[in-house]
Amino acid sequence: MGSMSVTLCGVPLDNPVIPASGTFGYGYEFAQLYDINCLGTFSFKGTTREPRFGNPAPRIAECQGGMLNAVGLQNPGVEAVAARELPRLRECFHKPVMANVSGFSLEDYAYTCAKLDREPQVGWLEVNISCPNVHGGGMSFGTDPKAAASVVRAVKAVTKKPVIMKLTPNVTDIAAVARACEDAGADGLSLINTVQAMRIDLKTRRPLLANGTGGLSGPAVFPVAVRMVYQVYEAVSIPVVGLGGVSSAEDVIEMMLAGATAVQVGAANLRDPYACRDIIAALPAAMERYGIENLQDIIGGAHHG
Amino acid sequence: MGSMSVTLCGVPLDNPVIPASGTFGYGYEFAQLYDINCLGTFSFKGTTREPRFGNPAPRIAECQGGMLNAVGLQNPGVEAVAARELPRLRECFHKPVMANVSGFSLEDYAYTCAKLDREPQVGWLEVNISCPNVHGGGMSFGTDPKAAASVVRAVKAVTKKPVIMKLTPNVTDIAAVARACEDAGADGLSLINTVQAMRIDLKTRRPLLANGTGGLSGPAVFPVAVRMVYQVYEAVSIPVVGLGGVSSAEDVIEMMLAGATAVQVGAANLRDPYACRDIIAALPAAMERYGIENLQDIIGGAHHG
Amino acid sequence: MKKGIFTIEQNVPLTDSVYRLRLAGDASHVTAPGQFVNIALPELFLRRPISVCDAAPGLLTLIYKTVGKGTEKLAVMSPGQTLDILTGLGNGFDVSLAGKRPLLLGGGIGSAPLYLLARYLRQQGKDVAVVLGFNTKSEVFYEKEFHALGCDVTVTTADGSYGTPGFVTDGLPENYSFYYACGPEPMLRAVYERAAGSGQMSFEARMGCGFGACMGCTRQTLAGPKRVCRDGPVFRKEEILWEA
Amino acid sequence: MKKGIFTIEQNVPLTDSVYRLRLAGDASHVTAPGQFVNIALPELFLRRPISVCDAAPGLLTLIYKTVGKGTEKLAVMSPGQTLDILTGLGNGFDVSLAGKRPLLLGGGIGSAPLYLLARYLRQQGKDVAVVLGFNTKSEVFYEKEFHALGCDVTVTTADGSYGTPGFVTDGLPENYSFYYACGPEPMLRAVYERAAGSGQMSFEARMGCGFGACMGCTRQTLAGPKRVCRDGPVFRKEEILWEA
Repeated sequence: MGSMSVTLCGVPLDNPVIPASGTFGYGYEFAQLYDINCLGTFSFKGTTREPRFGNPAPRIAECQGGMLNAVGLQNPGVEAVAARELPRLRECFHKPVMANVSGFSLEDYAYTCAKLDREPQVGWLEVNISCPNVHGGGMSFGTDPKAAASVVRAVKAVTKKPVIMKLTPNVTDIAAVARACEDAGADGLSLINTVQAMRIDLKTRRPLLANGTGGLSGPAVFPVAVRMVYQVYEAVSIPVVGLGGVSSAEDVIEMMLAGATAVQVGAANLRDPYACRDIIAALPAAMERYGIENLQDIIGGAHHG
Repeated sequence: MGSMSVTLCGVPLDNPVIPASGTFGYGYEFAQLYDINCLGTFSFKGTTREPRFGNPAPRIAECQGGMLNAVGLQNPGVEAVAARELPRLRECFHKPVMANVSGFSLEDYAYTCAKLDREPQVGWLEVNISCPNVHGGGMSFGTDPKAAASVVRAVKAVTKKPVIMKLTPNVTDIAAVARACEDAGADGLSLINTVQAMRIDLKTRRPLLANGTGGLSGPAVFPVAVRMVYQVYEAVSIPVVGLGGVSSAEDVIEMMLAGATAVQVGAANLRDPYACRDIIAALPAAMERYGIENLQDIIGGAHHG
Repeated sequence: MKKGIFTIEQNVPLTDSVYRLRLAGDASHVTAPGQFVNIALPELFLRRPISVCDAAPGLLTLIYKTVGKGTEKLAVMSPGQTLDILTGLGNGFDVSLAGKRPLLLGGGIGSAPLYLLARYLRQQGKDVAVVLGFNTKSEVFYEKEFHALGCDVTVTTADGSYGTPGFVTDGLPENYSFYYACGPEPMLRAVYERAAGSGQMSFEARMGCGFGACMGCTRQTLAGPKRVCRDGPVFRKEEILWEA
Repeated sequence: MKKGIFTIEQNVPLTDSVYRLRLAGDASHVTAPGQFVNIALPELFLRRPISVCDAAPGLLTLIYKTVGKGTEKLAVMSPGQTLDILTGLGNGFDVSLAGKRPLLLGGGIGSAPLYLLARYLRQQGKDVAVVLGFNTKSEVFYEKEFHALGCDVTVTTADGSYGTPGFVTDGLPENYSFYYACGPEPMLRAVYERAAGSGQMSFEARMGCGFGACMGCTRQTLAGPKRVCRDGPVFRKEEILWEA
C-alpha cells in the first residue's frame, strides 16, 4: 500500500485531510466521538483578539447542495483559547494544530498571531482575510491584493511559524491576491472560504439570516473551489490548501490534482460528524482505484502532460 | 386571482418567466413540445457577428446541484439568425423576443446589435459581457466597470431598443459594474451569468472540459444569484432580471423579492424541457400560498420594512 | 451522541400537521428527557432536529410538525424505510430539580418532549401537573397519553374551542414545586413572566450541526453565550436572557 | 420527443458491467432504431442518455453499461420503481438505405441499438449480417438474441478468448449492401477506414440536454456543426469529419 502522507510548509502530515475552521470547534466535541489523531491536523475555530458573540440568530440557512452561515466569528478570544482550549486539546490531540486567526485591523492580526506563536502545539497560523460575515475587516482585507499583503507582513513580523493566508472566492482575480500574499512572504495559501450568498424567507419576505448575507459552503461550491485552486496553483509556488465542498475521498483526490497539497473538509462535518474519519478511511481504496501510489505525487497532477 | 404580469424596460410581460439564453436555442425545439407563447418572453442563443463553432468537446460536465458548460458561444452568426432563425420563430412565437448578443470587440457588439435593432420581433437586446468560456472578449468586458460602460455606449449608439447588460458574478464588486452600466445608459441588467468553475477527471487526471474551465449553473448557484440581485437592486434604479439556478415558482418569487423585475430560467430547461411551462403553471398557487396579489408589487420586497 | 440507522415502524398523523414517528434502533444514547435527535434526509444538506417524545430499549418515538421541506419529506416516509439519525443530543431536563409537585407546560409541538419527562417523574412517584396549550381543538394531541401516565392534565386553547380558554399561562395551577416548559419563544417568555418559582425551559433554534461544532444556534444568556444544541436546549430560568 | 414515467419491470446483469432494463410505459415516441432516451435520476442534475435496444407498444428495453455515477445508480434500482424518461430522442438509423444485404457492426455496448435495427431489417426480409466486437469472452452479450432474429452473427474478441480474434474490422464479410455501425469512436474510425462502401455511424457524446437546446454535444461535420443529440447520433459516412 502507498502513502497518504504529505508535507505542508515543512510540517509532515500523516494524511492531507484537515477539518476546516469553524466546523470543528476546538476539537473537543469530535474527540468524544472518535480518536481525532487520525486527522492530518485540524484548523480550529477562528480566533480573534477579543471575545466575540458573533451575529444575531438566525445564523444558518439551507440551500440545495449546501448551507449558508453567518456566525460572525463567535469565539472566546485568544486569551481564553490559550488558557482553556489549548490545554484541553493537548489531552486528546497529539499533533500540531492549525490556528485560525481573524482580525479587524493589522494590530489585531499581529496581536493574536503573536499570542498563538508562543503555543507549542500550533504548527501553522491560518490567517483568515476572507470572512464574509463581519463588517469592517475580514473579507475587506482579502479582496484587495495590497491590503492582503499588509496583513501578511504584519503577521510574519511576529511569528516564526508557517503562515497560511485563507483567501476569499468573492474576487475578480484570486490569482492576483495569491501572488500578493506570496510576494509579501506568506508560506502557504488556503482557499476557498465561503461564497457570499443570501436566501429570502417567502413568508416574512425578509432575508433568512439576521445578518442578511451569509457564506455558502457545501458540495455546491466544490467546482468553484477546484477552479480557484487550479488557478492559484499556476500563479504561485507556495503550497495551496484546497477546500470548498469536499465531501469524499474522491473530492480530496480531485482537489490535489488541481494543485492542493492538503485538503480541508468543512460543511461535511456538520452533516456528519464522522465525515473526516470516514474520508480518511476511504482514501486507500480510492487511491488504488485511480492508480495512485503516493498522494504527495499527484499534487497539481492536472497541470502536467 | 391576481396578476402575474410585469413590465420590463417599458415592455409588458404576461409573466416574469424567461428561458435564459443558451438553454432554449432559438425557441424551435421547445415550440415542438409546448406552446411557447405561455412564456413572458425568451432570450435566444447568444449571437455574434460571425458564425462560431464554439469550443471542442467535451463541453459539459456535471456536479452536485448543477452542471458546468463550456459551449463557447456556438451560433450561426447574426446574418443567419436574421435570415433563418427569426422568420422561423415568427411562426411559433408571437411576442417580443429578447436578443442575446456577444462580441469580442466594441465594433462586434455594435455591428450585431445594429443588425438586430432592425428586427421587429426583437423587444430587448441582452448584451452578454460575461461569457466565462471565450477568450479575449466576453467576460473581460464584464469584470471592469469602465470596459462594461464602453460596451453600453457602443450599443446604445446603434439601437433604440431597451438594452439589458448581462453581468458576470465572477467579480469582487458587482454593484460597481452595475452602476457603471446604468451611468453609461443601460436600460436594464440581467444577472448572474455562470460562475467560473472546473471539474477534473480522476481517471485521466485532466480537466473534464476540453476548455479547462466552464460555467457553473443550476440550483447550486441560486443563493449567490439572490445575493447579487439583492445588492444590485440597492445600487441601481434600472430594472434587474434575475437568473441563476431558478427551478421553481418559489425560486421566481424569491428572486423577485430580492429585486428582480423578471426572472430567467436556465439550466432547469436542460434537465426538464417543460420546466418553464410548469413553473408558470405553478405560479398562481404559489402566489396565493404567500399572499401575493400581483407579482409586480413584490419586486424588491425584501428591501422594505 | 451516537450515529445510528433506524427503521420506521410507524409514521402516523395525530392532527392535520402533527405526526408520530416510531423508530426501531439503538435508543440507548437518549440519556435524559428533553434531548433531541438530528435526522438526515435525502437531498437535504442539513439534518432536521426533532425532540424525543419517548424512548425505550430499541425503540424511539418522535412527534413532529410539518413546517417545511424536511418535515414534509419525513411525513411521506413509510414503515420499513430507514433513517440516518444522531441521537442523544442536548442536555435535556434535570429531573432532580422537580420537587414533589412538578408542573409541565407545553405549547403546541413543544408538548412532545414533556411526555418522556412526565413518564420519568411519575416513575419517581411525583404528583405531575401538565398544562398543554394549543391554538384550537383540532390541534390537540397526547392529552389521553399524559392522563394515562397519571398526570393531572389541563388543556388550553387560544380560541376557547376546547378545555380552558386562553394560553398555558391561563391554566397555571395554584401550587407546584418546579416547572418545566417547552414551546415557542413567546409562550416561554409569558411563562417566565407569569409563572411563580423556578423552572427550566427548552428552546428551539435553527441549527447547523446539532452537536456543538458550528456555533449556528448560539443564544446569549446571563452565563454567557450558549449553544442551544449542546449547552441546551434546556436552560434554567435564572440564566435566561430575552432579546429586547 | 415525449416525457413519460416508466415502471421498471426488469433490471438484470448480462455481464459484469452490462445490464438490461425492461420498462413499462408509453414507448410510442420511439420512431426509429438507433434513437436514445434520456433518464432523470435522483440527486443527479443531468439526465443519462441510453440507446434503445428494443421497443414495443408499452414496453421499452434498454441495455446499459455501468460507467459512472448515473449508470451505477440505475444498476441498483428494482422492479416497481419508476423513472422519468424523455423518449424518441435523436434521428436514428435510416433503414431505407439498407439494400439487400445490410451489415451491422457493433462495438461493446454499441451493439445494443443494433438489435432493434436488426429486427426491423429482418421484418423487411433483408439478409442481415452482424459483427459484434468485444474485449473478451466474459463481455459478450446478445449473440443468441441476434441469432434468434435470423441474422448471420460473427463475434470478435480483442484477446481472442472467443469467436474471431481481433476487432470488428477483422470480421467484415465479403460483400454487403450498406453498413450500420455503433461503438466507441476508435472503432468507428477503423470501420470508416476499412469497410468498403457506404454506411451510417452512431456516435456517443457527453450531452447536456439531449434534445438540441444546449449545444453541449456539437460535432463538426462536412455539412457544418451538428448536434449529436438532435441531428445525430447517426451520421452518414459521407458527412463525418474526424478530429486529427
